[in-house]
Amino acid sequence: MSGFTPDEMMTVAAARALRDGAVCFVGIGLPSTAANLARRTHAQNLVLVYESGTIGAKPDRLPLSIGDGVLADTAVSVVGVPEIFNYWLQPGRIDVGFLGAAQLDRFGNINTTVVGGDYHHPGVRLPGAGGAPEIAASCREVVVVVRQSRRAFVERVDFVTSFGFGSGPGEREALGLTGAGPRLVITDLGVLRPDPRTCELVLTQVHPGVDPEAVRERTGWDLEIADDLGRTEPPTDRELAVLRELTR
Amino acid sequence: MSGFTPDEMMTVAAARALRDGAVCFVGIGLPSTAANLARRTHAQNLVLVYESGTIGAKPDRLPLSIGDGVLADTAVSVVGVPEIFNYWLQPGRIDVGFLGAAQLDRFGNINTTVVGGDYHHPGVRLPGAGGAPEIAASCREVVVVVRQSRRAFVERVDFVTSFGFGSGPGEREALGLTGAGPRLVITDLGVLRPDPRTCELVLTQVHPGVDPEAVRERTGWDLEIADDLGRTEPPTDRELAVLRELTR
Amino acid sequence: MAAIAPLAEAVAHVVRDGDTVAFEGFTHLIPFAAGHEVIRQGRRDLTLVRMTPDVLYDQLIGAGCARKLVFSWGGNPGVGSLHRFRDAVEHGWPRPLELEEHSHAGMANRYVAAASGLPFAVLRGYTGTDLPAQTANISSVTCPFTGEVLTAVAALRLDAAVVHAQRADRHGNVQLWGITGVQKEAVLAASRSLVTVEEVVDELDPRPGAVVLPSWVVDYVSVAPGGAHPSYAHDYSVRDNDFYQAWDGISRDRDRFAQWLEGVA
Amino acid sequence: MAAIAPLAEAVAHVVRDGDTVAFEGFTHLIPFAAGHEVIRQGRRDLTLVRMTPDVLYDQLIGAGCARKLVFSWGGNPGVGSLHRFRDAVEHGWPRPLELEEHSHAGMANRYVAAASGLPFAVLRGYTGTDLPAQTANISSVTCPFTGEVLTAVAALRLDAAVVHAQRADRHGNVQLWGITGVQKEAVLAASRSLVTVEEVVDELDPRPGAVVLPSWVVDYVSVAPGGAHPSYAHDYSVRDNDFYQAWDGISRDRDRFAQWLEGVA
Repeated sequence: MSGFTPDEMMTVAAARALRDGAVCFVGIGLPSTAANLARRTHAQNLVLVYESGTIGAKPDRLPLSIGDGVLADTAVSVVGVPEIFNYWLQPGRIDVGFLGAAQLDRFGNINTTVVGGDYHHPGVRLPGAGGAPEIAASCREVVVVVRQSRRAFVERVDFVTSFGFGSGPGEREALGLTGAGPRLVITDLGVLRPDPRTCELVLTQVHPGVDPEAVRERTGWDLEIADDLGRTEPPTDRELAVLRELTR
Repeated sequence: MSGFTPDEMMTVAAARALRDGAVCFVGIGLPSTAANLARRTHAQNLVLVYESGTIGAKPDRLPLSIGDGVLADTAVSVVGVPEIFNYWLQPGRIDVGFLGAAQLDRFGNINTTVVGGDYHHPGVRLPGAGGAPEIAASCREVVVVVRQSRRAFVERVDFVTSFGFGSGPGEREALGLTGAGPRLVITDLGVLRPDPRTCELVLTQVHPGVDPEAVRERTGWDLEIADDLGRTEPPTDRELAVLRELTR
Repeated sequence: MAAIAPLAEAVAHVVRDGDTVAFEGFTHLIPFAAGHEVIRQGRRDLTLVRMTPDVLYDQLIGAGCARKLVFSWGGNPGVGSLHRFRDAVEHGWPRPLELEEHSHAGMANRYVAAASGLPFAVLRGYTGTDLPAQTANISSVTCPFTGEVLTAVAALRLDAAVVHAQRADRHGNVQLWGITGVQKEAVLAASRSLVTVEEVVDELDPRPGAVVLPSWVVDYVSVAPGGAHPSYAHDYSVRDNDFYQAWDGISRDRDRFAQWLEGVA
Repeated sequence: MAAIAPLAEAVAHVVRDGDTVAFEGFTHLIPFAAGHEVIRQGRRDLTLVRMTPDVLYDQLIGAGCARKLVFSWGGNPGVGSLHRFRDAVEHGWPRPLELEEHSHAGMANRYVAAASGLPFAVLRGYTGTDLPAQTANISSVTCPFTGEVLTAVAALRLDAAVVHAQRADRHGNVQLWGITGVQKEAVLAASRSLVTVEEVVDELDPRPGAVVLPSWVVDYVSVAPGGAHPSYAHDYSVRDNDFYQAWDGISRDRDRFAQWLEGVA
């Protein structure tokens, strides 16, 4: 087996999180790469839904934007943007929502709005919410894919763009959210899962060659490590070959 | 000029009420016949909108139902039924709504629901509302086409399916209705218009050969006759020829 | 993923006694074959839902399948009354029929709300009419921004939706075109769904104006060529207007209707 | 009836100083040519509206046309930040930019409400997020049937909407296909509208997935072949991804941007 990069491991791990036949709401970038990898490997019947209105797209190359023409050309159905949110996302028809994050906190809340300063005078102005708040709310479960760093993994996000578990257990239910929220956070170092009791993200799995302490060092809160810490299987030859074909 | 029937006169008079370029929400039956006659005579740019979702249909024959395939085949656009009501009718984009009636009262209210008895034990059960309540409310103006009889033209409708002027002046405005309501009632005997002060329907025009007193006899309230009572021009040869070609 | 199954089997799975069920279609693509199978299977106590109940609903009502009708316009399009419907409402034959009555705009928005996973929809509707007094499913709501009072209608959730379409592919993706009505909304508003189709094809090549229902929101697909007759399937068949005319005579008379009903069973 | 007019004339009629204006498009069919004409005409104090403000909005903001931005995702798709947008927000250059920020679902429903002639729309949205605290246009509404509390968003009425489409016919009926986004809603939400098209044809033969805007809801149609570049027009052109990459470098630097801007005028 040839070597692989941490990003490749992250993408492969994200792809593996998608079961065959699932309906997946996909953002551009890593989520789209992972979903398209899954569809070419173990999950041939994965249904890709993009917020641009394409349902069941089967792109023969990686779309370069959320509105790439290849998505419309290969979709089972193309609908308008209001419909994709109102008829397809909102009622809970989507199994898995795939999100990225600029900041993510210990309770799985996501910030893609502003970092530093205050809202009106931000240190860094990020792109904003896009479809994420409702993806995080309405999908049966959410998978977050994000590179691990102290800057990204913070005690408390500066701005809640998309709700994870708020400040802890019971908050999603109290707000009437029907989706289960973040089930997995997949990084370039390992996998975090919410503790079912506390809703706090716990390191449950590390990628090959990764020291769990190194993960703690790249986390902005006192990261808990699961007793039965798992180790990710390295990418198979086939996974790597398909991924590299996709992204070359 | 050959003879013509009262129904032919009614249809021709209704067609003439449509100005060229108007956007017209059309029901099946007499309204559709009249609108298609208008489009073939003086109003070639009349835009026909049917509640089945066809916008700008140019049927080459009379559609036999509101969902006739010829409407979809010849339309500028075919949209779903929710869209036709929400995006096209509701915001007031339609100039003229064309309605029929089983009962019509002196204030232009329309009943197509039940006649006699009470709602739960009706003497006659009619088809119901269809698109009419919102057509009557939201079109810039409404034209009613109905054969004149004491049974149809009543003091007060048994059930208000579609709102005209309620009990008189100011009621439409108080209810927040933006459309002007019934502007014309075209029958097989003549034309009624609401008095601008009282909102009561007044006979303003009789068709050729019709005695105004005969109209009063076929009206279930004490019908007022306008001082400057007009007389409808008989159908032209061309109007009759086109109408008979349409309906044969 | 939709299962492709024979009509009788699919109807048995999808339509159950006591269900709230819509056989939708706006003149076009009315699922007559599926409705007749419901009559054959002797379903009872159905709450029938449709914007434009026409001859198929007259048949289901006359056959005694229905307890209640939720609708906005009940007639024989271009012909006149539905006599079985009227007999049920006016004389309680073969059994009384409870009515819940709306406008088209109200019904369409009730489906939209259900398809959207919302409990209600907002519209400008029913204003000044006697309709709201007859049902609890029409109310009002105040705009939190302008204070304006608007009409609210309750979402119309269905147990089952049955529609007819031109085609499905072998995965059960469904394609319909022409006048597409509220079929998508009805299927998305339902817990269970059945689509009868003219044919199953290898590939759904794109068609102008087509609505596509992905396989994963459809439970059953059944092949029923001509299954919309006497209604029509755009590009497959034309409307049998003679039958709609003939139905007026058949349905006026309880005996003639009984005779027709025997032909279905 | 839409008037078919040269781009400069149409833009002058449709987009005025102080307007609330959307140049809509979801990656596809972005009306760059019309936006550049707005820059040339020196429009000021615009409230720019769009779900996905991208490079065109970076250009309009950098050129000083905008006072405010109403949006849900502002980035260079697949590349990164919008540097002119960030410079305006973070440093007030060339002038401060007021923001009103939503989610995609909220923005889409705000357009739908406006296109429907309603003052607000209902959705399940923004729940638990910090977004509602930043704008008065997100509120709540209680279902009159179930008592459930839902999110309400204010209708997004526009003074002007500008979109790009593949084709129009000589009557001014407009046809667009591929990813159709919220262009129909934007045009229907606006008091004035302009559609730039790749070409005017004698007849709009039906296309799968096409949205058609009837001539009578469009004010101006202007022929602008390639008018979506560096975005694309499905079946006419492909997205110039290299330009989007290059924009990152151009827009990072005020001088390089100023140089680019000279090329527009």
